[in-house]
Amino acid sequence: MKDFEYIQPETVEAATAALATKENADWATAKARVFGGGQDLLGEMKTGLEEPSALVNVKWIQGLGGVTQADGGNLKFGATTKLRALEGLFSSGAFQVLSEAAKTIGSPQIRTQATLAGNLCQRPRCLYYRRPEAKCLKKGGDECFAYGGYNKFNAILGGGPSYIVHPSDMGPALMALDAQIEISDSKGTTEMALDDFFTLPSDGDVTRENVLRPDQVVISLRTGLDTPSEWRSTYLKFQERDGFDFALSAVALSLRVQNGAITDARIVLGGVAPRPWRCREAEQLLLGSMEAASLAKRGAAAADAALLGAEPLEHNAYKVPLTKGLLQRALRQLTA
Amino acid sequence: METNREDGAANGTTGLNKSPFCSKLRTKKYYFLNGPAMVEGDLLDASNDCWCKETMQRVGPDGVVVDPEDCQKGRGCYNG
Amino acid sequence: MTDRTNQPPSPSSLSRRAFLKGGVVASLTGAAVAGPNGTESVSVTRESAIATSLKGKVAVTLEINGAARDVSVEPRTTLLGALRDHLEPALTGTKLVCDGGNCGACTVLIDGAPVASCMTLALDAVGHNIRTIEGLGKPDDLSVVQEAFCAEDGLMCGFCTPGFVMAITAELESNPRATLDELKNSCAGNLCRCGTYPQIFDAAVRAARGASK
Amino acid sequence: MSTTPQQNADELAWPAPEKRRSIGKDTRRIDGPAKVTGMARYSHDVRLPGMVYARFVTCALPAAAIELDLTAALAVPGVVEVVRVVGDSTLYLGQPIAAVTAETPEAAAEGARAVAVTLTELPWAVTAEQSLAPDAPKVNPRGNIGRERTQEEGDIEAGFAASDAIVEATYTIPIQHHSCLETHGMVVDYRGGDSAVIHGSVQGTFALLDGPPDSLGLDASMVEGDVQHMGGGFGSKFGIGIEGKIACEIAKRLGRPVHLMMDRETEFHASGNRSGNSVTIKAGASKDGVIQALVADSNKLGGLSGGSYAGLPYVYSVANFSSTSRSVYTNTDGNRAFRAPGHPQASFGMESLIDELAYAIGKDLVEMRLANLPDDEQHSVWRRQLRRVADEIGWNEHPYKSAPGPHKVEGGREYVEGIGFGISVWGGGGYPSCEVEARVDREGSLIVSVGVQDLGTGSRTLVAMVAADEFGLEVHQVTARIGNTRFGNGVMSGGSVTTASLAPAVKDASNKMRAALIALVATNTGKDASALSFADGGVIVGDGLRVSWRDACALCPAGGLTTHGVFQKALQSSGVHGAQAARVRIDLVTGEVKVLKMVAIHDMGIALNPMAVRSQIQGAMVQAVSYALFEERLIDADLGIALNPNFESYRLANVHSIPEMTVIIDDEDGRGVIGIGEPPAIPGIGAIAGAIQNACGVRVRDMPLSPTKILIGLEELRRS
Repeated sequence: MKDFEYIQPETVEAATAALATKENADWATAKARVFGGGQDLLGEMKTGLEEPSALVNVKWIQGLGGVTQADGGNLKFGATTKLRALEGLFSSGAFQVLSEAAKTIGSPQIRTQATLAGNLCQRPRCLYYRRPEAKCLKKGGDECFAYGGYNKFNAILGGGPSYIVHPSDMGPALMALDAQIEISDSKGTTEMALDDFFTLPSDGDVTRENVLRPDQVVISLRTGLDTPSEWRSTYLKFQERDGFDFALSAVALSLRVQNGAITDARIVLGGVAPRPWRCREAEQLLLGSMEAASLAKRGAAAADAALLGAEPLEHNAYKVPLTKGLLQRALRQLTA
Repeated sequence: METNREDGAANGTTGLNKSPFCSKLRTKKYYFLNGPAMVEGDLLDASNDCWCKETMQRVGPDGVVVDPEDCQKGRGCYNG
Repeated sequence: MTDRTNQPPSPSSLSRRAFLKGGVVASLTGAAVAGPNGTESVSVTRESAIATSLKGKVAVTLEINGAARDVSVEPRTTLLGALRDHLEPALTGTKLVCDGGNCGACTVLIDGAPVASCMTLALDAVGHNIRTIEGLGKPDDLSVVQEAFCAEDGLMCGFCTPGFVMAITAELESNPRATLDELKNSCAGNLCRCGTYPQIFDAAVRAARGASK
Repeated sequence: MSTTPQQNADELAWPAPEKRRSIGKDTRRIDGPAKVTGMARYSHDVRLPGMVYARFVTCALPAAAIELDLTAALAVPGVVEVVRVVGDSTLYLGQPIAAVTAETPEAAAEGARAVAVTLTELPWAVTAEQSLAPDAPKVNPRGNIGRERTQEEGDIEAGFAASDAIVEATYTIPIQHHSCLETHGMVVDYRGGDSAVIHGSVQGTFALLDGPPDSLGLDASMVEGDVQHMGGGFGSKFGIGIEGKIACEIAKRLGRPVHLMMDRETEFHASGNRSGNSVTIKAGASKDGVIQALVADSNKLGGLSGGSYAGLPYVYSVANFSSTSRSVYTNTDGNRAFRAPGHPQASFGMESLIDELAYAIGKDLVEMRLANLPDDEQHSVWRRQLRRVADEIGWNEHPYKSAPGPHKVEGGREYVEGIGFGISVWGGGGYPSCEVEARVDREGSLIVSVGVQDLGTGSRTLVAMVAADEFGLEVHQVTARIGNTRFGNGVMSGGSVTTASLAPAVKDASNKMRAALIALVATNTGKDASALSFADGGVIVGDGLRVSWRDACALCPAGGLTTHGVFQKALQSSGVHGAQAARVRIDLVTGEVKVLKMVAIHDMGIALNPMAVRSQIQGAMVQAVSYALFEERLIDADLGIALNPNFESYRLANVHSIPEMTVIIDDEDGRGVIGIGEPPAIPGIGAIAGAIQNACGVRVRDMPLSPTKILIGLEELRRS
């Protein structure tokens, strides 16, 4: 990789000040990159996909990591919270989905360094995107090579004109907890629903997967459930190589259970769409009694509804039955 | 410096080496030979992989695939 | 968008070759890089109250296996690169295999936790406690994990071995009563091509018994 | 002093089991401590004063005319030189086109990226279809098809007429990469002058003298090759390769030591592979399970090499068959030998076919196999082995013997288990190449030297074990020196021949030394040499008198004693049979295959170090699991670009992929030493493919056996 300037700010303000140049307002011209765990960015720099002239290292900024209590039993996670720290935090309850998702990411070595925000902001693993010689849509070219090519790992939902899938596991998990994301730049701090943070290729910058600008820094993630104590959640991920792979498909499922009945639900899919994919209609179908036969029937209906709009490509039709099966399995496990 | 290779034997001038194959032809089995390779079977095993000592590639200096059928007298890059 | 199902792939098909621009890939790379040449140290340190900036060659001290080691690195130098290629004498027990965090061969411990040193900048390791395979036992005084690998034949060509030993050492130091499943999880990111995994399991379990005594 | 005493012919036999000391017993690797502490020095680890690092730039297309602008690369700080290493055009995807040499690896990598490459695409073919098309570009000027051969026996028409069921199917198997963890390459220690030392990651020490002297312009006698440890070869490291040639040329030009080890991506592109294969088979069987006719047509996909294939029918006896195979050249790197070249490909097709025929006629999978293994001397070994693994894997209690298990998720069932089988054949045995020197000095040092390399198979340990046993010494009392061309000739590690070539020669040298020492003791004690023997590290003289090792050695001439050993045919033989069984669990929801258990039995003569033998066999099965479930080189056939030249998307099995393994060392026949490197790598993939179909009815005919394919197969079964 090319050498670069290594900037080590001590505060968020110093970081955003270092990033606040005119060229950094736009991805097309940005020369500096926020550097956290680096587990994705360094890989991109090694293959030449990214050649920043400066890295602004946010991982040692005090107060940017760690977990704190937020309103009504919700939790706030600093952007640089390590995935390793999340792995063992929750073994039940509303936040279980976070630990279960964290455990499935990369390897222990990667989870030691990888951060929560980095997981949300990582770039696609599409085989074409990762090849420097293929100037695809994601890299400012004018064709998605996966669409007519080897697309086993690509999107069945929300694709077009790019068919990448979002590689994040924490994204679906956090969205299943109605998370909010806090972002800073030199002008101040804003918060938005994580749901609004991610973009589809058709409704945002096709070269990006979210609304973050290169001069902005993710500060925190906050869960936004109404009465977390009434919720339970789980993350089910299927990977081709168990224990060390990205998702072929994943389901983050959270249920609010009151008086023996499901009164609210979140279904967010990973590995099947260019962003974590929320299934609002399917969620509604899950509401009702916890009686097994009825639940199984509703689970099947929800699975069908979740995948209703699926448009498989030549090599990824398997994702439809896989995702349906995972959703129903997650429901069985969470209601057992 | 005095070297052993100036001896004509290494160049095949004594005519003792009756191998029909180019001296640069290499295969895995070549390294197990107990003498000059006389027939294809002396050089080829199931791996069926040949390379050229000159190019250290699977094609010879002429761009043609290396193979005992081809790497014999008559090919432009043949070495005795 | 081109639908390939209507166009069987053939060498003459140019359907998806927008990026080749008529069959020519112009320079795959950027322009010439102007910069200081030679091996001069060109450390540029611009310090302020709130941010430090480092560029060019930077002299740092790494705490490796309990000893302070001075080494000159660039911001791009990975911890693996610093260990293998820049330290004098070099520490080459940590192996470079995939250069992408995909194999675990370069595992070292930073403050006791396993990291892929190929995916860690040397500068980020400054001020932290780094342990490499050379920091465990010596050939005539092996650590419990190293001894277990020898006893159970948990190695063949040996190139993945330091990474596995470090990953399992990290697990047993933080979790001395680790189960086989936990031990497997601890090295799920380590690859072995000779296929020594079954013996590594035996070694890990043997080491766990030794470690929990 | 060199001695060649007469030896007693009957001494050149392996001792009876009860008389073996370390051989035949689990023995730790003598280089284990060096490897687990990071002290073992591989070629990649060699660091020399003034050393420069070199790196290749590779071609991004399968064939292209090349223009290079080196200006930017030469301007990168630290870059020492940049040279073109190709002519006007390339012939395969990933072919090295330039080499960048720099003071640091970082500068070399940046310099390689800065080489401005203009590729003008030339016509190419990367698939068999492309290569065989009427208007295909000439990959090889002699034609795109090579080595077409047909083997025929019997009366095929009559065979089909006698068949009760006929199966027609095409089985394909993708290109697999060796994926050595230490990449190919070498460190050339040349600093000007007339000598050089080559540290190479090769599987034959003496290959380091085949090419480098020419490239360095040195006499071969002044070049030393060294390979103390190497990080895996698996058949891909016989020659020094383009990387070795270029490294030497750089060293010659610069007069400095050069470190050229391929980076991982170049390793994928240009260090060989296991050739792919596509075989279309039509075969018929009668109700008794006998295959009456088989017609097979196979394309070998070896890139620019010939492609490996063992041919059909594989192992099983078929009276009426016709089997054709041909090499189909493509613009990709040539295949190389890879652990049992051509055999896994043939085995996968054959075992799959047998399963499919068995189900077609409703026959037990084991009975079906036995029906095609005649009760003659050779085949009966397989019959015995097959029954043994069937017992061990639980076939007798298995519910789905002649029809596959269920494919539906119902009644709480989400998983189903199946069993599959495979059998193998291999040669092994020794070559008369090793020249071993044993040396004893007056201080009692015993040094056994031979230029052989240790790929991780344990050959270094074997040298010490065989020698130690000859004198009744402990293994640690022997110094084994290997991996250097200053020692006697070794043998390349390939074809499972290392042990059977090496051990007899070590035993011969040791035997001669033993006789020489006994002669000395006899002379000095006035006893008859024939009455003396070695035991527990000393010479038993009789009458309760024992001369210790040190005392015996002290009788040596001042310069010590040296003996030389060569191959001894009687100590080895060849021919390895084998059978394996696999039990898998299919997740009917995800299509996931978990291999739960594998059982292997192989007869490989005396297992000199059973621990290393088990590791070899288990390692081969791990590779089979990896190949069966994950491995596949991907090239976009339309764009001609490589899609997975890295360990993220070229998946190797990890700890979670590994089944419980049972290894049965079938050494009842006492046939001397044979070798076990390749045989256990053969039957696993066929057994796993069969177990999947046995579990749930899905027959995946194109490897790898991905969950994605199984899931689609399950969907199809549920619909039909």
